[in-house]
Amino acid sequence: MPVNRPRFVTGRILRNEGRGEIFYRIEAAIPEPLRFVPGQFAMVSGWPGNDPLLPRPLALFRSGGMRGQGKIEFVYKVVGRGTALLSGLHPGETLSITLPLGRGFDLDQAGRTYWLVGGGVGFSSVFPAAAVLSRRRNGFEMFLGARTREHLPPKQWTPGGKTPGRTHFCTEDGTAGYHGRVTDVVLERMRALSPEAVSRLTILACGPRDMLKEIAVEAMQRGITAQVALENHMACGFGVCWGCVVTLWDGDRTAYRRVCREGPVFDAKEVVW
Amino acid sequence: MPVNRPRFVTGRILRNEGRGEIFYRIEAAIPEPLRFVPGQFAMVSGWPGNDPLLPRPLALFRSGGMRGQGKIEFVYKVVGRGTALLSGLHPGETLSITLPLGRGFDLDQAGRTYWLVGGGVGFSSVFPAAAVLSRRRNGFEMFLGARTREHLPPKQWTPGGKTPGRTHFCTEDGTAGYHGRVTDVVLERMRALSPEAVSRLTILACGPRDMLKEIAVEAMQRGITAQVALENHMACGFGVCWGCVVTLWDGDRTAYRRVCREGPVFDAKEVVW
Amino acid sequence: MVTPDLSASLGGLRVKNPVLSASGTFGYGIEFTSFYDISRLGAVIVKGLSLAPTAGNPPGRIVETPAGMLNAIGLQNIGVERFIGDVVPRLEDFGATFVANIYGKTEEEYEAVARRLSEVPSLGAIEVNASCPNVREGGMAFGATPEGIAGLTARVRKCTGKPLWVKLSPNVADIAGIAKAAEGAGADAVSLINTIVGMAVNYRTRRPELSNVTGGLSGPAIKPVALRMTWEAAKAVRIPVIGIGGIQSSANALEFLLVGASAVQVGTANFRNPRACVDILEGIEAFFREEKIAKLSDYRGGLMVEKNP
Amino acid sequence: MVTPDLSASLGGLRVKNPVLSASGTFGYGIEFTSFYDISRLGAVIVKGLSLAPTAGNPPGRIVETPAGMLNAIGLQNIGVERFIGDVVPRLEDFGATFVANIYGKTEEEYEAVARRLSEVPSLGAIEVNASCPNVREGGMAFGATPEGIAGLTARVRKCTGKPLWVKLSPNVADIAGIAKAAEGAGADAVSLINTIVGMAVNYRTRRPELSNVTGGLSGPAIKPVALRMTWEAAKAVRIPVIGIGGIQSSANALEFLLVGASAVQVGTANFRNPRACVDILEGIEAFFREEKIAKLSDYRGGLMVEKNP
Ligand SMILES: Cc1cc2nc3c(=O)[nH]c(=O)nc-3n(C[C@H](O)[C@H](O)[C@H](O)COP(=O)(O)OP(=O)(O)OC[C@H]3O[C@@H](n4cnc5c(N)ncnc54)[C@H](O)[C@@H]3O)c2cc1C
Ligand SMILES: Cc1cc2nc3c(=O)[nH]c(=O)nc-3n(C[C@H](O)[C@H](O)[C@H](O)COP(=O)(O)OP(=O)(O)OC[C@H]3O[C@@H](n4cnc5c(N)ncnc54)[C@H](O)[C@@H]3O)c2cc1C
Ligand SMILES: Cc1cc2nc3c(=O)[nH]c(=O)nc-3n(C[C@H](O)[C@H](O)[C@H](O)COP(=O)(O)O)c2cc1C
Ligand SMILES: Cc1cc2nc3c(=O)[nH]c(=O)nc-3n(C[C@H](O)[C@H](O)[C@H](O)COP(=O)(O)O)c2cc1C
Ligand code: FES
Ligand code: FES
Repeated sequence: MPVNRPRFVTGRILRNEGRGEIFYRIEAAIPEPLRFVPGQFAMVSGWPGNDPLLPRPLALFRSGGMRGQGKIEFVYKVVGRGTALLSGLHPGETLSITLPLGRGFDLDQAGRTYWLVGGGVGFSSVFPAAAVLSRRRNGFEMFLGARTREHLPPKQWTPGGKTPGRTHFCTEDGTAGYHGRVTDVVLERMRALSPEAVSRLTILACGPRDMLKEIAVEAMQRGITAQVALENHMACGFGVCWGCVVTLWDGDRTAYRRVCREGPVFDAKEVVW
Repeated sequence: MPVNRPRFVTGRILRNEGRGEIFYRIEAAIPEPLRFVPGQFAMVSGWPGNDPLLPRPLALFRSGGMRGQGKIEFVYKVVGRGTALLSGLHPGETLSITLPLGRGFDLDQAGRTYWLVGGGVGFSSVFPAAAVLSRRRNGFEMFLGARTREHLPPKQWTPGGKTPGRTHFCTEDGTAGYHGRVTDVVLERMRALSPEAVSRLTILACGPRDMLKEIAVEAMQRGITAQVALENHMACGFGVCWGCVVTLWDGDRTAYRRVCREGPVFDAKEVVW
Repeated sequence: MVTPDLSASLGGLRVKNPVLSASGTFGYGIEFTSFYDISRLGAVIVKGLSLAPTAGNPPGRIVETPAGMLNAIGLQNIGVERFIGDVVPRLEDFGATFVANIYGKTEEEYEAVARRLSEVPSLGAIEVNASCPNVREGGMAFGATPEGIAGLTARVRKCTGKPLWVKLSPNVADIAGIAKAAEGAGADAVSLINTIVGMAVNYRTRRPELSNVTGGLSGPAIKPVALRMTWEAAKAVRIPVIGIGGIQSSANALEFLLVGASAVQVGTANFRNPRACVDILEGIEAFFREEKIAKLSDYRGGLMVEKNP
Repeated sequence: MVTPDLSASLGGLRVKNPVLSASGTFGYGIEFTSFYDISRLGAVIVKGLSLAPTAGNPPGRIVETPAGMLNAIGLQNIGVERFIGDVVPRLEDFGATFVANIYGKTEEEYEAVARRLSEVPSLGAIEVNASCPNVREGGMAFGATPEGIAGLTARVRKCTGKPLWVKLSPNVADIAGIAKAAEGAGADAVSLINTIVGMAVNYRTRRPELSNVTGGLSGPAIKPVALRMTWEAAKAVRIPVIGIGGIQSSANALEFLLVGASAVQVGTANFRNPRACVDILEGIEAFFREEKIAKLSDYRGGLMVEKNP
């Protein structure tokens, strides 16, 4: 899987929209355009002072620009002080960004169909995958879950109008799409698969840990390939502090692996759930 | 001297002008109108996080409003992190303010003429005195010193058009008004005073320590009454930490007195220069 | 739901709630009456008192540090006599529960101050500052070793019938041992932590920022250390432990209660927010209501730690 | 003006400049080659090495605190053999001056690791971590007393001809005494400080934030304490002192040099700014140019302190 070497750049904020909304979308100009693998992330800071001290991990949502002038986009939800400070930054102000980081989704096997599952802000790592697959005209379906319709990503953010993929929306309160948890929909669909479909399917999932767990367990039982994007608190984001480890299977023993380096995307079978 | 009891209020920023300029002027709405003595100050914070930790002392520049809706203004110069953070705040955002604090200038003796001397941002404490004296139609002259014309307060900030007082501007590079240090002008004028004038004159000064010292020493030698507004690093601003002391004469011995409580305005004769 | 019972017993002193002001950050208490009714606090702990008035250190007493501050006030105070003559009556008028923090250059001075204060009926307790880092003699010396603490505690113990709190220095290798020593020598409670010795210099002028060169570090920066030491002390002794260090919010205060503190003291937070103590008190009340916790002891020391292999 | 001479001699190891990376915050050095040429640094100090590979503590290893962070990694590392086999050749290829930080559960393990590393010609020095707060046995025990430090230092000294640095714990009452003990037992230099033991809890879940319950505090929050201890150690010993703790900028680094450090290590700052070490190096160079300071020794230890009465 191609992993371009991380760099540390200063980004000049071009837009930071979503004041008051649940999801913010921030766009920054960076020195050079960036190629990244969906699921890879960046460490982002830029607020003044040393409190909070550490940068925050955000999935790479979109990149663009041309030689000598790159652009990068993130979407984020305000859950605490760091994201609150991000949401208060204005165009023209700067971000410190280390990117691209970690191992993204493996989309490179030929002849597979994909299910992309995003819970909550998890869509931030599956949309980029959808964009890649759309460009390839590779078949996929997308399942997006949220508490309410407001917690779903704004329609206009959903990638590729002419995408070959179909998107299923689920809300726990039934205010949009299927009334229930996205997990239920995905599990139900898994159970209905033909052996042949099972063999060709790869599930990519990002979201709350228990959502990932339910999907992973079901997928393992049915022999479906699944890749999950995990989260953890991070200090460095590029593998030097060993702070972000999760427990993985290493044969019949377990080992601690870094989410920021060996992950954030892991094969569902590797994870000790 | 009337000192109204301090209170701790939340101020909603109405204006914060001067981006890029040398002096910023910030105006905030506070719950109740404020009466203050020129030379009194406030402790101001409002940036997120604990770094910097301490509020910053700023002279009370102007207050207004009516019952149930007060307004307060400060002018400040960006010299470090706290003032830089202040300068980045936007209308609608809030400040934490403790005010009014300290002992201001004594303007209450009858039949005196006043010289108001402000060096650098020191005008922030003498303008309010000028405003009071103008309202009383009490004679005064104002001496303002700065490095260059840009470092002088914007003309439109100078109080009272119909003020009976005259203002002398001095710049060290001669780009405006008298070419030289404000101290030189004031000292020269002191030396030219008649005994009778000496006895009626009170000098109020705020600015760099060495400016205050030169004026104080000359004034003492000539028996001129002078009040100086001192500065020091502060933690609390209302007399409970004993961090802001300066050395004063206590008879023939010396004692440590709090700038925030016994000051910031002291009789020039009290200060151990 | 009924209002939660936040009262606590602090080594003989019954307080209506566990929020106290930390010595040296609250003046003599009176200054705060313009912000709120100080009788609402569990107790007001006044600036450290010595036998005679003390001038303190020369200017250059405070400097800000990342999420903290250094101070080297040098215990400037009006002395025990003026405190009793001028301040005590006013604290009584305001109906405040108050505690005297005391300091001496010698053990004899500690004894004398304690004896004199014991004659004040309204005084709630005596807190012995065995740990001030900002004075050349005394202070630290006593605080650094179990023997030092035990010796000082025992001598002051003999001089007073008041609840005796011993305030511990964090500048030690084994806080549990120090706390035990204080308990063994007759302390009714221990309070910790005092400031951590630190330093700041100006790399351009090549001079120290503080006239005393070193000073005491306080504020949010030290909270993790204070919380750890409070936890260790609470496990080590049976007497009440009063947690101090970097407490800015009710959440912070609850952390100290959770690891075993019977009460907390709020210091540096008073500077940025003069109402910090009452804000914290109201926050604790609200949390207990919300979580339907009836009384302090139902929460205190409730930290759940997996048994380690 | 000619480029200032920033070289320093660190107990037998000559470094071209005084900016080193702190162990555990710089991986094995290789990770930083995508940000800059690591041969520019005075030295790269790698993650603490034990004899066998070590798994470290369960997840829940880091938590942010005001202007700092707590870590309880538990010394996860690949072990000395894989380090020598896989990492050393690459560090050599990159032309880096590198130092191994070592750790053992027993004195014997320290000896074995030191002996094995001494066989690596390109290794610049051995830094003994006598102070890791995040492992149950060893570490702290050795670091807490002068006797412990002297004993460990003397034993490792016998096992290696490499420059021997001893890294000191700040969780002690008298850092000068500890530094003297290390010097007396044959250390070529002391480096300080390691992290300060701290703790963080979640007051709602009532659980510790770290699986290890306590962890080591690092970052700007501890700088005042680190600076004070560096100053005390530098006054106490003749061997070079390497200052560590909260250094984020060239200004911070200069503060440590000013109080007597011969070099500095940059740790937590690498996380927010992977280029921190070179930024600091360039900042020091610029300052020396601007102030026309020809060499490090003209600035080092130049703190001006008024004689106190
Ligand atoms: C690889 C990766 C990619 C991510 N991508 C995105 C994204 O694209 N958009 C987005 O909105 N969020 C994303 N997150 C989560 C995001 O990093 C956290 O929400 C953020 O760090 C919270 O910081 P804060 O200061 O606002 O909250 P804090 O005050 O630090 O914490 C607030 C709450 O968030 C939790 N939290 C803090 N850090 C993390 C973390 N790293 N992972 C999970 N929970 C955390 C805390 O436990 C606490 O409950 C990602 C996380 C990882 C590890
Ligand atoms: C009673 C009083 C009234 C004041 N009124 C005003 C005012 O109306 N407008 C205004 O612009 N400034 C005023 N000042 C000065 C102002 O408080 C400082 O400039 C401010 O605190 C600097 O904070 P900072 O974080 O920006 O700078 P820091 O990063 O804290 O320091 C930057 C520089 O400013 C110096 N400094 C910091 N605090 C003070 C202080 N309290 N006094 C003097 N120097 C300091 C530092 O030594 C450093 O050199 C007043 C000070 C006092 C004591
Ligand atoms: C300016 C200042 C003065 C202090 N004076 C005293 C004192 O006189 N006696 C004492 O026991 N502690 C004193 N302390 C220590 C505090 O009571 C408290 O233990 C310490 O500041 C940690 O709490 P905090 O982080 O909430 O401030 C002082 C602290 C500060 C900041
Ligand atoms: C995540 C992390 C891991 C660390 N691991 C080690 C280690 O293995 N060996 C060691 O001697 N010090 C270790 N340290 C301590 C640092 O080397 C340094 O002494 C300390 O962090 C203070 O410096 P700082 O504030 O610049 O980070 C570690 C620190 C951190 C933050
Ligand atoms: S965050 Fe530092 S190793 Fe993963
Ligand atoms: S600033 Fe606290 S006493 Fe003056």
